[in-house]
Amino acid sequence: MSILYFFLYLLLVTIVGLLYMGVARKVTAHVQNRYGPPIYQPILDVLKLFGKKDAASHGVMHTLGPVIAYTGIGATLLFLPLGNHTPLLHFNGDLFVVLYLLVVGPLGMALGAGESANSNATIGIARALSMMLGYEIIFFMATLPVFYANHTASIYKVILAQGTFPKWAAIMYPISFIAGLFAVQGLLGEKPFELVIAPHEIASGPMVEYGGKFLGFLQIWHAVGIIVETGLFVDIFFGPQNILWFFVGTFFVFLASVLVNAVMPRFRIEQAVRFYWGIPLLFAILGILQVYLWR
Amino acid sequence: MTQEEKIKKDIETTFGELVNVNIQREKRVRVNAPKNMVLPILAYLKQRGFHQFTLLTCVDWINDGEFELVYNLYSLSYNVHVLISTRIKRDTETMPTAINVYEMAFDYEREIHEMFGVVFEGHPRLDEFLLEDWKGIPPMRKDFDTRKYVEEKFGVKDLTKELFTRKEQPYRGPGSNG
Amino acid sequence: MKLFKFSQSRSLWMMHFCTGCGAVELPPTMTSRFDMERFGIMPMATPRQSDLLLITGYLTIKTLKRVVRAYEQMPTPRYVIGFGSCTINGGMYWDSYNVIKKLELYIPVDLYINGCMPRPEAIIDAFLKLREMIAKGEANAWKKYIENYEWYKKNQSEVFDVEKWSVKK
Amino acid sequence: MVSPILVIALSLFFAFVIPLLGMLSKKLPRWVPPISILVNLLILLSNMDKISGGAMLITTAGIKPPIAINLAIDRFGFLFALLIQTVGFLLSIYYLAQDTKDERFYMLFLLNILGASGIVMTGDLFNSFVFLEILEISSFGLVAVQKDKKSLEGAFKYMMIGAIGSSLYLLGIIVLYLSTGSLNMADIARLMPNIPDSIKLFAGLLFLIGIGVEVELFPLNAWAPDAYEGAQDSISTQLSSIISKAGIYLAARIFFTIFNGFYALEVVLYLGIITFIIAELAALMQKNVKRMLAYSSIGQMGLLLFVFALISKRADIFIFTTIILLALNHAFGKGLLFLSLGALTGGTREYYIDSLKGSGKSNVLAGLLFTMGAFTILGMPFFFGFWSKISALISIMKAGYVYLIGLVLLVSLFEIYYYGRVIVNIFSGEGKAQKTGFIYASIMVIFALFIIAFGVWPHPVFSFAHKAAVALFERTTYITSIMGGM
Amino acid sequence: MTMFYILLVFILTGLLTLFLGPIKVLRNIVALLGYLAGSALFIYNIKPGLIYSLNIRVYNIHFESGFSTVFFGIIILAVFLIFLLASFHEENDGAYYLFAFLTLTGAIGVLFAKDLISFFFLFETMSLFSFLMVLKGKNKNSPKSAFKYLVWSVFGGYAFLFGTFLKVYTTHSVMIGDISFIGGHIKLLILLLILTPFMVKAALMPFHLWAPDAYSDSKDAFTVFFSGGLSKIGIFGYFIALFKIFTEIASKYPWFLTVIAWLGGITATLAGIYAFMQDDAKKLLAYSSISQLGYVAVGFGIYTHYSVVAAFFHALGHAVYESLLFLVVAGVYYRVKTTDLRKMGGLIKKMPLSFIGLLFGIIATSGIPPTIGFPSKWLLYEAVIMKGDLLLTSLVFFASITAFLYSYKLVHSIFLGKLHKEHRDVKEAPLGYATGIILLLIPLFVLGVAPGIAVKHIDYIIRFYLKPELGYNLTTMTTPLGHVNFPVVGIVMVSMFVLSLIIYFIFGSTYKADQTDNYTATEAISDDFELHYAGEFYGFMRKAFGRPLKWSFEKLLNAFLKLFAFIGEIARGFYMGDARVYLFYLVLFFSLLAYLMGGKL
Repeated sequence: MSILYFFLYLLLVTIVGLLYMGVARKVTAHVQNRYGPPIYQPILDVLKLFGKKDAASHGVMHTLGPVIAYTGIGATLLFLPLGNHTPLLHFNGDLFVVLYLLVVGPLGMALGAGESANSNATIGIARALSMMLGYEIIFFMATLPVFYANHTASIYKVILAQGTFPKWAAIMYPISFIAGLFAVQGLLGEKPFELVIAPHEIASGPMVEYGGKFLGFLQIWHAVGIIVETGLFVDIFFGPQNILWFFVGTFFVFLASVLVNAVMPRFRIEQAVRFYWGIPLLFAILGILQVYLWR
Repeated sequence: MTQEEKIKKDIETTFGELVNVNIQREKRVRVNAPKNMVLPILAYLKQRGFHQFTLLTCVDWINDGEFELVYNLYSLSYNVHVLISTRIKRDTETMPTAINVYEMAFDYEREIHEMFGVVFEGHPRLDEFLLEDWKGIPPMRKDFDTRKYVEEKFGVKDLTKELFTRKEQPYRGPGSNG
Repeated sequence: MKLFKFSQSRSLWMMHFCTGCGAVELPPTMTSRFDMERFGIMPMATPRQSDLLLITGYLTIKTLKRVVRAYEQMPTPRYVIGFGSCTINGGMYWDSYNVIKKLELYIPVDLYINGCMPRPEAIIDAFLKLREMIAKGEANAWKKYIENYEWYKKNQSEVFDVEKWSVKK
Repeated sequence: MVSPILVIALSLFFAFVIPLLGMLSKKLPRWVPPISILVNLLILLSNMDKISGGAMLITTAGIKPPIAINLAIDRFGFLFALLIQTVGFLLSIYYLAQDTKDERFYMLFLLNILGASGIVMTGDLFNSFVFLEILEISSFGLVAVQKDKKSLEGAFKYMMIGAIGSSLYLLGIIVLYLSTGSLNMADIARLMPNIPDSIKLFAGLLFLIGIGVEVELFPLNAWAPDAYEGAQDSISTQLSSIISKAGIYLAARIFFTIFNGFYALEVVLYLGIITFIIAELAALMQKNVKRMLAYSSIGQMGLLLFVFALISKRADIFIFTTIILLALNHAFGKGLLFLSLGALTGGTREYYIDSLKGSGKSNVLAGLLFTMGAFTILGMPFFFGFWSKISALISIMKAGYVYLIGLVLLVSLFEIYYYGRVIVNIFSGEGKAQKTGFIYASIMVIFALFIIAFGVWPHPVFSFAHKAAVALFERTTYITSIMGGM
Repeated sequence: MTMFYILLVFILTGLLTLFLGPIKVLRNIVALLGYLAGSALFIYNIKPGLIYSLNIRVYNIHFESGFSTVFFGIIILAVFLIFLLASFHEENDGAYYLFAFLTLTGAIGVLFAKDLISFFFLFETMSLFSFLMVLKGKNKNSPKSAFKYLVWSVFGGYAFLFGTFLKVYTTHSVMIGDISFIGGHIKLLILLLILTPFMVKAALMPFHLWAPDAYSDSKDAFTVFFSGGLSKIGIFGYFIALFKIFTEIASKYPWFLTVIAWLGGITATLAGIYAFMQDDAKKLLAYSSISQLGYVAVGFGIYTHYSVVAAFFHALGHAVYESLLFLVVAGVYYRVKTTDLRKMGGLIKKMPLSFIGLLFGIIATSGIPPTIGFPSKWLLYEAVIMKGDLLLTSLVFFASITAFLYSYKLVHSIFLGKLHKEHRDVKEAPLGYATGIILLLIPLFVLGVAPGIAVKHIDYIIRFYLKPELGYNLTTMTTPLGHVNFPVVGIVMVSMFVLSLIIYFIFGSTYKADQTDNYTATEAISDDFELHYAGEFYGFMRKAFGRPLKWSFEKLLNAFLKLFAFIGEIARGFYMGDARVYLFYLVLFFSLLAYLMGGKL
């Protein structure tokens, strides 16, 4: 029974993720004063991609790249409590397990793209990994005070600790919350930090050699990734009590980053990394000091 | 004494009767010079104030068996164009390169070499310029018959008849009139 | 699979490879005034990811080599739309020595839009027509390429060195 | 049971026979030194068991000790004599391999060995001065044998300072003779308490400088680098192994047996450390490997003197044994280094560090031996130097100067730096290939064997050195056995 | 008694291999047999708590084996086996194995030693013979890096000796015993001095200058043992110094521990940054090894039960995956004769097993769950957060991100990307390397899923010194902060992988595209077209870091050396000049002494 439940759960999250992407394209279109595709357009795209006949593959690792990417993000999903609803009942998500599993996805995709022997792909990956030096640190330093204040490293306990409205971590630790917002923008790879895909510069970066069903895999990987990354942020800073509030929270956070994405141009890679070591780092450190003084 | 006359007088004084100079119209002076006098004139005009090397063109006089090379110069301060033209034998004669006087001449000379086959001595790169793996004779020459070339290259029969008869074309989907 | 047929027609990813003077017509079709994205048509960066190849205007031999290579790198099913008269019969370059005259000699074309650079409305109309053809299953020019591959290669070899430029299958 | 006096007599006889033989044929003189030293060795070994007790007295011409010149060999003296003879014998065999040497060289060499062994065995103060003179003059000659600019300059400097040093030494003897009326060491030692302090101090001072020159104490060792550098490789081996060891014996004999712990030794304490530091620092940036080895040997002597002077703080048998161990290690280690350097440069005299580049690759044995010599000086495990360094540090700790251990270790870090630089240079790049003769190589291997063998199993040397230290320590038994015996 | 026999066996095998030098096969067999004999003796006879003292009449040596001896002994012997297997493929002469076995004797001996002098003796033997191993290194500047290694390790050795004598002077006992009862700050000086050689050996930041050169210039097989095995002695030394010698350091000098923790953090970060800037595989791995050892120093610096268990487990993990990475690079060097990342590429098609080895090696280095790297990293973070030092946690996290950067650069430049023409006919790494890779992969996964095996043993080691607080059983770890069940993580990942494989096989087909069938803006590329993006892989990060990247400890050390050279010049000045000057010295000295003595005349 749990296998079917496990499979349906994954399907639900993928579909919601694709809908989020559809909404994102719709919102960006309206920002640019045009109608934009229907919300279910990404679902159609994914179906079309899976319908494609022969996709080029440059070797075993190339084919396994998207598969491992989806494995990584799927595994992270299962360790991430959505609101109070924890997928694997007897083991609640631990921050470090989630953080390290979060990396398995990009690493798998990076290995696959590397195998494609296309320098565009490798430059894209080099940028993705260097970007991690920027946003991953800020995200970790932003979430650290919340865990430290609640004396736990498990996300589930953090959610329970933020019961009613005034006790949300976003309200109690506003500075870390702002730093976290900066980090989420980088985590999702939205416009100012969209260096990894960067279609104009490096022809959609790592995905340059992926066509057909590989691209389909990467689309659903990106969809689930949106839910997981924003979900992690929402779990820590808003502590949604039930799954509905969880999806509402993730929607609004994602919407915020999409709006920023619609209007912002793209940073150069060293500007992006240096940006993260500027104001966001300052906010993150202030957040940590606040925890020390306040507790 | 307009600018054009001043320039006409200056050229005549410095180069004497080897060169004949006439003012075609306002702001345009034309100089016809033999092949070996072209570079000195260019150098003289450059320090005279003609900083812009606008254009180098070539005209194929197939009947006289000659190419005519026209160097167009322009001076911003005097707002006057000077055209220096010279004639060289079609296939036998070569032309010294003007790169060391006007750097700009580099690409023009390459293009003319590719399109007309004029060889410029001292030019470092007279290899393939615009046409990739071009096999035929330089295409801009008069003795190059484009229509025949198109026919055997692109496998399309005589086009004039087909193009200039107006007839209603019902749309029957792709490839119907192949 | 009807659902796949429907999704293929509804989501067409266009290979933004501007080959001629028609390319300037695409920005208006993409942006707010005509917005082709509402039909699910999105510009993509690489041939691997796209299904639709637009030949916008005249094709010199140089560009033809790249177009054939891009076409062969696209996964099937793939569609080609030829913009303007230059792709039909060479248009105003009918006697030029380096512009090809008939596009379908070299790559199979699904749809032509005539007009010496059709306006965005014509382009949107062409896209909708292509959508119907796909939905009806008629748009299978790509099958022709695979079936009489040698014929196309012979034509191409007349114009350029096929050995160097075509993708080794 | 042949009496050791023959050692002196025979070598003297052979020394003067050489010029005669020289006239007969060029080849013969080369054979004389090895034979005579071999004979000395046999004589010494035959008296081995007799010396087990206290001092062994040999009188000459039958008269009572205080008047006659006599030889007094105790276990301490015997050890040094053995050291000098063995090194001398090895070097003499080395000279066999050398061809063009005129007979005067062999005579000087034999005289040098004679002087050294004489100092070590004599019981009489004035006699020790005579042997010191023989030693110094013959070593001036030996240094100058090379006859090029560097060696002459070195010999000249050595002679100038040496002469003054020995004259001050003679003054010291005269003062002692005036105050005690006798020249015999044991007798003076016996009468020492009733000499007034100021005279004892003045005599001690004179002796300090006299021997200081010989033992390369700080301000007095200025001659040493030029002498070592100028001399031929085998001569510098002789300088570092034999001559300075004889100096150490003399200092020990005078300051312990006669002066019974001379409180001015404290000055030597600080001078020893200064010598060590200055010499090591000087060697740090030295480009000429031979001169670098010279500085390092002065530095080792400085350390030896420092440990030597520790006795004034705390007279402990262990410190005595350390002195002997350090002396042995320095003799064999430094000897091996100089010889292997000679082999590496293959007789050509440019010792510049770059000219040695890659010579270790082409002449693997010499390179290996040079590294072994360097490691034993540095005190690496599995080498004899390790035990001598550890015991030196233990004795410094026993004397209470714990923080000085840090300083010593820091300075010996410089040692590793410049030795390492040379070893690296030897083993990197492609060098010229020179072959070393079989005899030359075998001598070096014997030196190396001593280091490795006693590095792995140091017990025999320790026990032998301990017995010698005991002999040096019991001053009274020395006096009674010489005075009372007769 | 068997402890001495083990050392003897190793020395004998070393000597035997020296004499059997020319006959390659025989020598290898003897080396293997000697090793097996020694390690068999070690595994069966060495129980914690054996005491043995040997009197060599000059000095009596005391041996004692504790839990830590067994723990580190097994690691070092295992890594030595991997080294031995790999070294059979390299052409090296008899002396090579003599030095190798003597280094091993030194390393194992150090684990037994109870008294400080024999500890120093064996420690120096290890440094000396590893110096000789590096001296016989593979390229022309290996003597220079060997010399740098010798100077640094002897500097450590002499500091240890000075510390020993201070200890003997104050506590009158030469045994490795507690010194926290001594009054005054001398005990801190003793601790610092005794700790120096281990900081040098474990390449903590200011003392790490020798490591990159020594690791990259020594023979590839030996680097496996050098970085995998010998650095564990440094960690064993941390344990000795911070627990056995100075037990109450947490109460007496807590600031000293935070300094070590922060030093470890800085080492991890800076070494990580230098690592991903390198263009040579072995230099990159050398810096990565230093960075991993930095984590261990952080673990010891925090000094709680959790953090020390994490440190020990990380040391074990480091031995496994670091030697795996060096082994794979050695295998690649054996086939491709270069370690320059720019010249390699696309080897996955030719050396699949090495690729799998390197892939799981880098997954472990970056600490991704199912492998051995994750438990220690997880526990270390928990411990540092529990200590409340949030800035240090973020610094360590930053360092672990640099791990992703340099490990991807390594796997990409060697195995992924475009295959060079000259590497067309490269075959898989030979048997010695392949068996080593497989042997190392086993613990990498087993301990990754069930860390309890090793944690139980580590707990015994430090149970005596720190109150055990970490809740653990075979497959899970719980701390007050969080709980992790490692097999569950593994199972979830595998099941997800199977699921996505199923999705993969349901849909459309794929075809094998040739290397030149690549999107290069539709330009036709021929086979020898240089498409491998490997040189200056993170070049733009240089601009991001900007100027601070220029500062390096190297410049600091060179300035320091110039100072000594200057002093040297002055000292040499004294010996210049001719005889007259020397006479003047003599007279001056004489009058000075006379004046000094005059007072007492």
